[in-house]
Parts: sequence; C-alpha cells; structure tokens
Amino acid sequence: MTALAEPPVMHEAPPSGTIWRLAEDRSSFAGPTDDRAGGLPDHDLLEVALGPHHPSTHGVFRMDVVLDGEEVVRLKPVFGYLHRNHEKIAEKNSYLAAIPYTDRLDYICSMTNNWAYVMTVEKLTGFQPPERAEYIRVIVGELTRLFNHACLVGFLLQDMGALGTPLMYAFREREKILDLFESLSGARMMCNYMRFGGVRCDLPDGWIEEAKQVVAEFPRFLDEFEALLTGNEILLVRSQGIGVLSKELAVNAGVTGPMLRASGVGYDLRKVDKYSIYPRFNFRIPLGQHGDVFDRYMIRLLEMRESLSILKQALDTIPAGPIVDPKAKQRGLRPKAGEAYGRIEAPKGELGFYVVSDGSPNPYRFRIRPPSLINLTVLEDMCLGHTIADVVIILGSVDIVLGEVDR
Amino acid sequence: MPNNISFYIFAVGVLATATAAMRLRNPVHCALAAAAAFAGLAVIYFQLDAEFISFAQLLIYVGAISILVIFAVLLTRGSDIQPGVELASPHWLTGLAIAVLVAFVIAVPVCSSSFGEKIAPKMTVAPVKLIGEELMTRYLFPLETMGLLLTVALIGAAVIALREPEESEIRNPKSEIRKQPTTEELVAEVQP
Amino acid sequence: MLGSGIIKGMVETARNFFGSYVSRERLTTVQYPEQQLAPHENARTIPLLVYDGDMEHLRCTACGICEMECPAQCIYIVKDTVKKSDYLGRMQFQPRVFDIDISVCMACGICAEVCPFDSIMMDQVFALSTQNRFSGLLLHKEDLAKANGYFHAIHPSDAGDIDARRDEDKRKAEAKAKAAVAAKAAAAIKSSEASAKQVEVAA
Amino acid sequence: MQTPEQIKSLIEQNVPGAQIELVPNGSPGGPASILIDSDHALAATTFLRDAEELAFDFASNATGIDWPERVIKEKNKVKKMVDGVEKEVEEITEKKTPAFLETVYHLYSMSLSTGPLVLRLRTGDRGQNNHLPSLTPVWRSCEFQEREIFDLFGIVFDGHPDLRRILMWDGFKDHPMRKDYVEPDDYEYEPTPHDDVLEKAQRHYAQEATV
Amino acid sequence: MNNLDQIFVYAKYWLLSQLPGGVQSLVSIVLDIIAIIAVFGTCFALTTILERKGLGRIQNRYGPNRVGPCGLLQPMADAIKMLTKEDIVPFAADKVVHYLAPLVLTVPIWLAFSVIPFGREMSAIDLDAGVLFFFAVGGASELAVFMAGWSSRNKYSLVGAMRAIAQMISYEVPLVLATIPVIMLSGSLNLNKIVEAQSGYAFGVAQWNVFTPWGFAGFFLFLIAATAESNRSPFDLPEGESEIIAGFLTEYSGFKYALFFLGEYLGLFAVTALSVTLFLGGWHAPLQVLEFLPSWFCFFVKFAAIIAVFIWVRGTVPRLRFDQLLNFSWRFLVPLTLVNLLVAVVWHFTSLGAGLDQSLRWLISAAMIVPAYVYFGRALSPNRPTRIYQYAE
Repeated sequence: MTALAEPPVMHEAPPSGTIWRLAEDRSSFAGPTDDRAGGLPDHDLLEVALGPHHPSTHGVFRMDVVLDGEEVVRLKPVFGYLHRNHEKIAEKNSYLAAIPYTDRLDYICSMTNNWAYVMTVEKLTGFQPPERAEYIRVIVGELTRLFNHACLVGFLLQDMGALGTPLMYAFREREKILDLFESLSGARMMCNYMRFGGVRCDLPDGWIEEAKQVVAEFPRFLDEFEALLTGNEILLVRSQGIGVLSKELAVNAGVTGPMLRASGVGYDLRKVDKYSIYPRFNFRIPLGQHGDVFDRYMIRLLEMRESLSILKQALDTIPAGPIVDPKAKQRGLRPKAGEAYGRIEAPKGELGFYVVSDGSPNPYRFRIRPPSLINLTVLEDMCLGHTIADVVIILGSVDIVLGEVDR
Repeated sequence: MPNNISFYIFAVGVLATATAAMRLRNPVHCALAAAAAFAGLAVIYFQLDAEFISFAQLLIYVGAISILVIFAVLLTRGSDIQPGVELASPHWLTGLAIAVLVAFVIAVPVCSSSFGEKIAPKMTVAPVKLIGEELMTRYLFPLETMGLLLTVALIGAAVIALREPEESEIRNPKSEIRKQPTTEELVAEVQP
Repeated sequence: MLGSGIIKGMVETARNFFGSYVSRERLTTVQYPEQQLAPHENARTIPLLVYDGDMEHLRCTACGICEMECPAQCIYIVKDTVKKSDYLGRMQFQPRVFDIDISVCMACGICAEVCPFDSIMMDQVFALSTQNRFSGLLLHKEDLAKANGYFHAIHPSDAGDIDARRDEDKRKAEAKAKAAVAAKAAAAIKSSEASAKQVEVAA
Repeated sequence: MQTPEQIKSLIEQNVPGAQIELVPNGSPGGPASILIDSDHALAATTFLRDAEELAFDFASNATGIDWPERVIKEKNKVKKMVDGVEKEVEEITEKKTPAFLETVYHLYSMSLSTGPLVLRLRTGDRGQNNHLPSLTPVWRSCEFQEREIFDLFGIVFDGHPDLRRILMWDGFKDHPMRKDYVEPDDYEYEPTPHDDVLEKAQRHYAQEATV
Repeated sequence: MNNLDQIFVYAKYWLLSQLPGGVQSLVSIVLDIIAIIAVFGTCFALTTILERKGLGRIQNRYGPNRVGPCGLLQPMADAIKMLTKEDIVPFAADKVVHYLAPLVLTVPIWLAFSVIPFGREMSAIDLDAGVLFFFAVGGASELAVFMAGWSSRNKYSLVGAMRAIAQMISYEVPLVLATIPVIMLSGSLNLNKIVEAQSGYAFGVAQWNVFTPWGFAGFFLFLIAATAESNRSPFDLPEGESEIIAGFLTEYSGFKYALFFLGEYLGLFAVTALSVTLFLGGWHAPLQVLEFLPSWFCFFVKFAAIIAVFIWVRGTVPRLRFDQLLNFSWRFLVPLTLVNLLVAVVWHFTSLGAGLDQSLRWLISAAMIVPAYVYFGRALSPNRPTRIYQYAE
C-alpha cells in the first residue's frame, strides 16, 4: 500500500444570493428566470426529482438533480424514506432482540449484519466463539458476499437497460445459496443466525456437501456471466471513464468496500483487522486503477472468485466441535459498562457497530456505521458533468440498500 | 365523384388548419396545425396523381420542416406568449398590402393560363422514373446548384453550432447551486 | 471489440434460451400452486404452541419469557387463575389468553429459542393472507395450538430430541417421585417405629 | 500504533493549548478514548490526519451520544464508628454528572493500517450550548454522519457545509435519539397492546373521544 | 401448389364476383384494409406473448403461462386490462394534443403496410414510388411522439420526446441510405419490382440482395437503423425505464397507452416487412427446392425470423447512452452506408460488360467495406486498452 497524498479541498460553501427558480407558469417550458442583476447565461436548467418512486433508485431514495440539457450540474441525495430509527429500537430492546433487526438493515446480506453486531458484543463482553463457529461464520459470510456481488452486477446491468437478463441469472444462482441459508437457519433472507459467542444451530447433515457443490458450480456461472457482459462493447462504452472517484477523495470521504478498492486503495478489513479466522485463508485483494464504474464492476467479479477460493478452503478444513462459547449468555445479557466498536468487511463496505453499555440489560447507545450511506457521500462528486443515464449507473455501481442507508 | 367529395373535405381541412396555424395562441399548437395543413396538401397532390410530389411533401414538410419549426419554437422560448397580448401586430396594414400584392402576383399567371377552359382530363401521370431522368438531364444544373447551396447552409449551421463557448460563458456549475438554508436558519427552526 | 463482445453475449443468451428447454438446472422455476417444494426442516414462519394430547394440555406455562424477549413485542399473554398439573405432575399455570399478532411478528424465532418449556415452536405455514387485516392476523391460543404430532411432522429431529428429553425427565421425575414415596414410606415406618419406641420408652 | 496516552502527549506537544483527557473504557481490551476540547478540536484533528507518524486519514464512524443529567450512586465501604464500635459500613454517595451531548469519532489510518483511535467531543450542555466544530473539513466522511447527528441528537456543527436534517423530514421538530424524546401521539391500532403501547392506546383513545 | 399460393387472392376475387359490379372496387379496398388489420393485429398479439415467453426463456423463466393453453390468451387478458383501466389525463396537460398523439402515431403506420407485397400478387397498392411512400408515412411518427411528450407536461415525457425525435431523425438518414443501393440496382422505387429483381436461382440458391456484398452489409446496417427507428433495445432510450421512467409514455394509461404500444409494434413490423422485401427477396423461397411453399408463407417465415432476432437482441444487450447513440448513427452508420453505396456502384459496374470473375468482385467489395467497418468502429471508442487488474498482497 502506498502512502496517500493530501486530501482534496472540500466543497466550498455555496455563495449566498445565488437563487434561481423555475418558471411558475406550468404551460411553458421556459427555463429558470433569473433574480440576479447580471442574469444567467442563456441556458435552460431543468430541476428533476429522481425518485423516490423512480425505477432505478434501488428502493425509496431521491436525488434532486439539476440538469443543463441532460448534463447534471447539481445533485443532492435525499434520504429517510425508509427511516425507522433502528438504533432507538435497539436501545429499547435487549441485546439479543437487536439481532433480528440487524437482518433488516441491508436486507440482502443479513448474515454479515448479524456477524458485525455479535462481533461487537463479543468485544464488549469478551466471549470467544469456538473454532467451528468461526468457520461457519466465514462460510456464510463469503456466501453472502458471492450473491450480493452477483446481484449487484445484475442490478447495475438492469440500470444500464439490459432488461434483467443478467439479474435473472444472478438470482438463479442466489437462490441456490438462499436454499443453503434456509436449510441452515430456517429463513432465506432474514436469517437471524449468529449468536453472541457462536452461532444459533449447527450445520444440518449433508450441508457441507451441498455447499461444496454450490461452490463448485459457481465458477461456471461466473464464466457465463463474464462471457455475457465483460466484453460487451455497450457495457464498455457505458461504464469506462464514468463516475471516476479518485483515490484521495475516496479515502477522505470514508468510502469503503469494493468501491474503495476500485479506486486503487488496497484496504480490506479481512486483511487489515485480521478478524475472525481470515488470516488462515489464502486470498488476494483485487485492485482497480481508474476508479470508474467499470472498475467497480470488475472488482466485484474478481472478488467473487477470491471468495470462492476462501469458501473452498473453509469447507475443506472445517473442524468438528462446539458452536457456542459455553461462557456466552444470550438472554438477559448485561455487559459491564464500557463501549466497543466492531467492524467487518461486509459485501458493501465497512459495516461497523458501536455499542455503549451502562450495565443495564439493553444497550445505552447502539450505532450502526452503514457503508451504503457513507459511500453515497461522494455521489455528487462522481455525477457532476455526466448525464442522467450515467447518474443511474453510478448510483447502481455504489451498491446501496436503502434499508441500510435509512436504517 | 368520391374523389370530388374527398377533395372538398381535404380542401376545407387544409384551409381550416392553415387558419388555425395563424390564429392559435400557443405557438406549438400553431406549428402542429401547420403540420396538419402540410399533410392535407400532400393528400390533395396525391389526388392529382402527383405521387412523387405528394410523398416528398409528406416526407419533407411533415417529417422534417414541421419538426424543425417546433424545435425552433421551443428553443427560442416562443411558447410563453402572455395572455392578453394582442395577437395581431400593429403593422397589420403593411401585412394586408403584402397579401394583396402576393395574391396579384399569383392571380396574373393563373388567369392568363388555360385554367378556366374545360379540357378533357388527360392522363398526366408523371412517373417517378421520368422525374428522375428529367432531373438528371434537363434540370441537372439547377439541381446541383441547389444541392450545393443546401450543403453550404448545412455546413454553415454546423459551424455556428460548433462554436466553442468563450471562457466567460463557461458556467461554473457550483456557482449556480441553489442557496441552502444556513445553519442559523435551521437551528432557529428546530429549536423550540 | 467491434461487436465481437455483443456476439459472444448473444451466443450466451441463446445457450440459455435453448438450455431452459432441456436442462432443469437452467429453468429452476417452480410452478407454485401446482408444484410445491417441501420446506426445509429448519424452515420457520410464525410461532405455534405445542400441546400433548388435547388442547387442555398446552405445554405453555404462561411464564412470559417469550413475551418479554420478543423483539417486535407481538405476544400478549394473560395467565389463567387456576393451576393444572403438567407432564411431570407439577402444578403450573396455563395461559388464559395467548395472542400473537402475526402482522407484527417477524418470524425471528427468538421466542422458540428462549422458551424453557419447549412450548412455543416455529411453524411452517406460509399462506397466511386473510381478508381482515386486524382480526384476521391476530392469532389466538386456539389458532396457535398444535398437537405434538404436527410438530413431529414438521420438525422431526427437534421433536424427537425434545420428546426424548421430556421422557427422560418424566422417567426421572417418576423415579424421584417413587423414591420420594419410598423415602416417605420409609420415613413413616421409621417414625412409626420411633414413635413406637418412644411409646415403649414412655411406657 | 501509539497508545492513546502517547497520542495525547503528541497532540499536546503539537497543538498548544489543547486540553485533552483520556476517557477509560470498561470493556475488556477496549481502547481508552481521547476527549478534546472543542476549541482546539479542528487543529488537533488536522494534526492527527496530517502527522506522518499518525496519519489518521480515515474517519470510519462518527456518532453522537446523549448523556442527560444522571445521578450516579456509588457504594463505598467506609469505616465508621457505629454505636461506639468501628465497623465497615456501606455508604451510598450520590454524584451528579452534568448533562451534555457527545460526539464520538472512530479514526483509522489506511496508509499505516492502524487504529482505532476514539475521539470524543462534548458540548457544554443539552440546551443552548449545543455547538461543536464540524470535522467535515478534515474528513469528508463526516458529512452525512454529522448531518445525522444534528438530525437525531441536535448537536449543531459549526463549519459544516450543508447542515440539514437527513433522515427526518425538514419540518420535524424534535431529535429522536435523545433519551428524553417523547414519541408523537400517532397511535395506530395494534391488536396486541401491552405495557406502554396499551397505555398509549388508552391515552390516545381518550383524547380522540374528547375531540 | 399454385392454388395454395394464391388462395387468398382467389378467395378475394371469388368474394368480389358475388357482388354487383358497382361496389366491387370499394369492397376490394375494404377487404384489403381488413386483411392488413386482421393479420398485423394478430401479429401484434402474438408478438407480445411470444416476446415475453422468449425473453423469459432467455432469462431462464417460463414467461406468461397462466392464461389459456400455454398462456396464449395472455394478450386477451392484457387487452382487457388495458381497456378497462382508468384513462388518466394529467391536470395540466394539453388535453387535445394529448388525446390526438396516439392516433397520429398509429394511423399512418397502418398505411405503410399497403405497399408491401406479402406474397405473389399480394400487395394492397402497387405504387410506383412505394419505398418513398413508406418513408413518407413514417415521418408522422416523430410528430406524434413530440405531441405526446410535450402535451403531458411532464419533465420525463419531454426529455423522452426530445430523445425520441433526435433519435428518429438521426437514424432515418442511415435507414434511407441503406435502402438506396437496393433502389439503384433494381432500378425502381416499386416494391413489387424490387422483389421481382431478386427472383431467380443460381445453383439452387436464391439471388437475394442479401447474398451480395453490398446487400449483406446493407441488410445489417438497415436492421441496426431499424432497431433504432422502432425504439427497440439497445436503442430504447426514449422510454429507457431506468432513466426516464417511460419517456413520452409516462403520462399515458389505458387505451391510449395501448395504442402507443400498438403503434410501436406496428412500426417494428412495417420496417421488418420492408427489410424482408428489400434484402431477403420478399416472398421468394430461399432454395429452389423449397419453391413449392406458398409465397406468403415464405414471407412470414422471414418476417418472424427477423422479429425473433430483435427479441434476442433485446434480451442480451444493455442500453446506449444518448450521445453515444447519436455518435453511433453519425460517425458509424452514416459513413458506412455511404461506403456501401460506393460498393454497390462498383458491384454494378463490374458486372457490366467487363464480366469480372465473381470471386474477384467479392474481394473488391470486401476490401472496401471491411476496412471501413474496422476504421469507423475503432474511431467510435478510441483509447480503450484492455485493463489488467492487480492484486494487493
């Protein structure tokens, strides 16, 4: 890893007095009327609210976009349509009862959400998950990464207008993994599987073999996927050079996950924090050079292959043994007063939980660091100067889930 | 007989839409009415067995010119005529004089032609092939001249459109960002 | 470049088009109402209450742990006023009211996890839509109560483990009871002997 | 990586006048955090980011904590003369902590792969003195998170480029994550009412009946 | 064999012979109109269902299969749904124009079918300037799209309409330029004559235009331009749902929406029928041995094949961006069609008198068109080296 240069200059505060508005008269398509003395240049600006009920905002999300022709000159994201104050709910509930709510943060990757939360509580209490539980966590976590990335590529192509064909292929494979999750935890998406100091239940008979088969078949799907997409000229011209995010801005803006690595920063918590048992596995961190939409797409495809290699190793070497720390207590947990910040490399980026305990049975402060939200910090920087069509794919390449953005 | 009836229908239609093109308030409506008038003319040409002219009229006037007119209307913000503004210009007398003059200029050749005489309708179908041959032999020079003129006009338009904006005209998007409410305003709002 | 990528992609879609006619692997759709997949053994939807024998013998003792731990707070329990004897012969309360609002329930399974009496378990029914969004989705004790046999059918291994444990408990309890009875009898004999002695002494 | 103590002394050397405290952490192995006074926060954080040996270029998490006025009861065993005999007696002393709002930043270094450094800033109280310097000019990643803190806790960040509500809507009046937040009375019918929901329902229906 | 080939023609004349002489010409027109509406109306219904089923199979799904046997009654269900939906007109809309737009789109497109020969002796009008007529009536669709977008008073609609018009105008140029070689070499604007020019077999294989170098290139250029003309993927920007909701259709519902939908598909059919006529020998059978097949059958098989290609493409590719779309037209298609024109000229003159060897003619043509293809294709996306990805640690 190279040392990073100076962070970029921040946004200047908008100069005061620059107010413009659209013509009130709805019968005309005249552009903004100008209140300032000098007058605007002879340009028609169009203000469009992309969302919240727009087909490609991945849920209920809004971007207030100002367009000059089709070129974006301003873009402000508007959040909160899915806000349910999960943090407050968790502060009113017991430590255990927060786990099923974490499923619903990033509702595509419930396993990693569970994992980040129980890891934080383990830091707070000092529970030590046994070996087998750690293996199971790594396996389900990497399976989650597999289908999250596959679906993201599908959604991205959907945003590019590919009529859902890649998405359907991704969903076909995702279904196999969700089947594994269902036979393991009882639910396909809202797994609620991890527990403090371990996992809830042991692997059912034959699960390892099924998982091995899924993992063995996955590369064929990836090859097909790449044959369908990676060389496609339309995808290349649509995504290369679009939404470029510089290394410096990415670091300073706290961008994490595949998006950061597409900008060329090799920061992966599995390597940096060495949490769980990741140091035992052999895998690499793919890096992009350009930081554009295409790099973000490619990084995800390459990460899927690395995940497959971790999965192969983990499935081959998983030991027998207990699945929960015998010291661990689930119900009525009262950690000593203190605080802990735990973070894992979730598929979308760095997912962090910050829990403050005051010794009572419910957390005093429960905070989620949502990668989706913080990765959106640079959305406007990436979109300025591009067209609406690019905004849509740039947003798609960020990989957000609104359950996590709004919490 | 059916031809006659349809001729009158279309003639009235053309006149009506042409009038509408002059009289309507919204310039976009005017442009659309003009397009309708062009289409009606094309039908009349067709009835006169002037196939080629008819199709050319449709292709060029309806398909291209009217779209051009509409774009021009939209781009020049001509569409926001305030209600209450007189449609007729104060120079209507000049306009009338010009109209009379034009009518005269057209009337003279028409009246001097054999238009009034009843002659047996002759099959005057001008096959496309004939038109093409005439254009390529007898009228070659005028055709090429016109083609050259149009090309020059096209290139000129492209050059004008391509003109690089001057430094002062390049807008800094950030300078146009709508003013955000300041912290104080927001604090004043949220604090009871 | 120059269109070769698009051609490659079109070959790929063509393969999937024809593949979906010949290969089960490519056409994974299940035609739902006609074909149904058997749920996985672990699959869970809403909670159920297990009873042994008849409805009067719910395992639930209305202890309220599930009500307290439910993350969505969708369980509502009112204790009965009379105690009934449970499978071990202990006297326990039973719930008079046991309601679950399945419009709020998020099927997390924490209630089943924390239940110390193996009473509340997770069901596998999934066609739960009703006409009435309030009363239709508020399930009462009668709707939730399911026989142990039903539980066996949906979660065979769990149910087998639980039954084995309960039989063991029962056997132990009976043994204990027998021992207690025996001890009591012995004690009674002893005491009667002692009293006899005393009587003797007194005499 | 330097310990929090070392970092504290480093800041004190390089940012004259900065008042820094260490806040202990009760969890096993959890790092202590550094409390910086708000006047020197910007200078100190810029130093943290730019100093070569520290290089905290990545502010992972920024959040707020609400500490209303609390009474902390401490049990102390005191030797006392009771009835003329010296005895060990438990005495409860009550300690009042002042109310304040706090922001917590978790800093990491991407270039050195170190961290976390937990940074705290505290406001004067929960009322009018709720201003803190914004760290968005130092780390862009704080932009949305500070907006969120402003929205949910009501801490006003001076120097933030675009301080608006983010999760709640613009006309919303309160700060939901504060401990004394009272939910608005928008009760919806819920068939399983108990505890506070039941109370709320009764209150709500009573209100509706009067209206 | 001849009976089967001419069955519809005989049926029409038999029907006319039953009628008094006075109304025969009128009834003949009406019959033609009914035939076209019935055939292409059915084609529309069938295409919607088959497209959805085909796309479904491409995406590894069944597609609609619930209504009727194999889901074949799905179009009926769709139609009922469309027609019973509320017809919503936005409050601020220009109501008259909003109402007229779907009509202006749909009506002229029906006219386009009148000049196309669907089989031997089976074209409604034998127009001398058939090709010209075809393009002339197609010109109205731009106006209709503008009317729809402008009158809806919706920003997405307006943006969609502007995109659509710019796109249609840009792609009409290569579309027409791609047909010019055919017109030049067959020496007529009359579609029947163009089909006639492609009759005959050499070594048992038909002599269609597509089997010549200029025809081959022209056919693909024509198809690409036709895809854009009919707003099909990957050129479906005017209604690119991930960007501008549904473009100019955003504010349309119910019957009007159905009319637009119909209009789009009819446009697709018309341009496909034209491509079959111009390049694929119209109603001629591909091989001499297959000549026993009815002419209309051959026509519709080719027609269906091209429609299937459109569906296939739609299931595969993502959408272009708008500036790329225009670039593609002006910097790639138009120059190539012009080069193709040149190729056609060379082809024409090498056959006259000189009598060059056939393979040499092919070689010359290929030498002209292939470098042009490579050059203009490269120029479209310059400086795109293959990316190599590195790994940390």
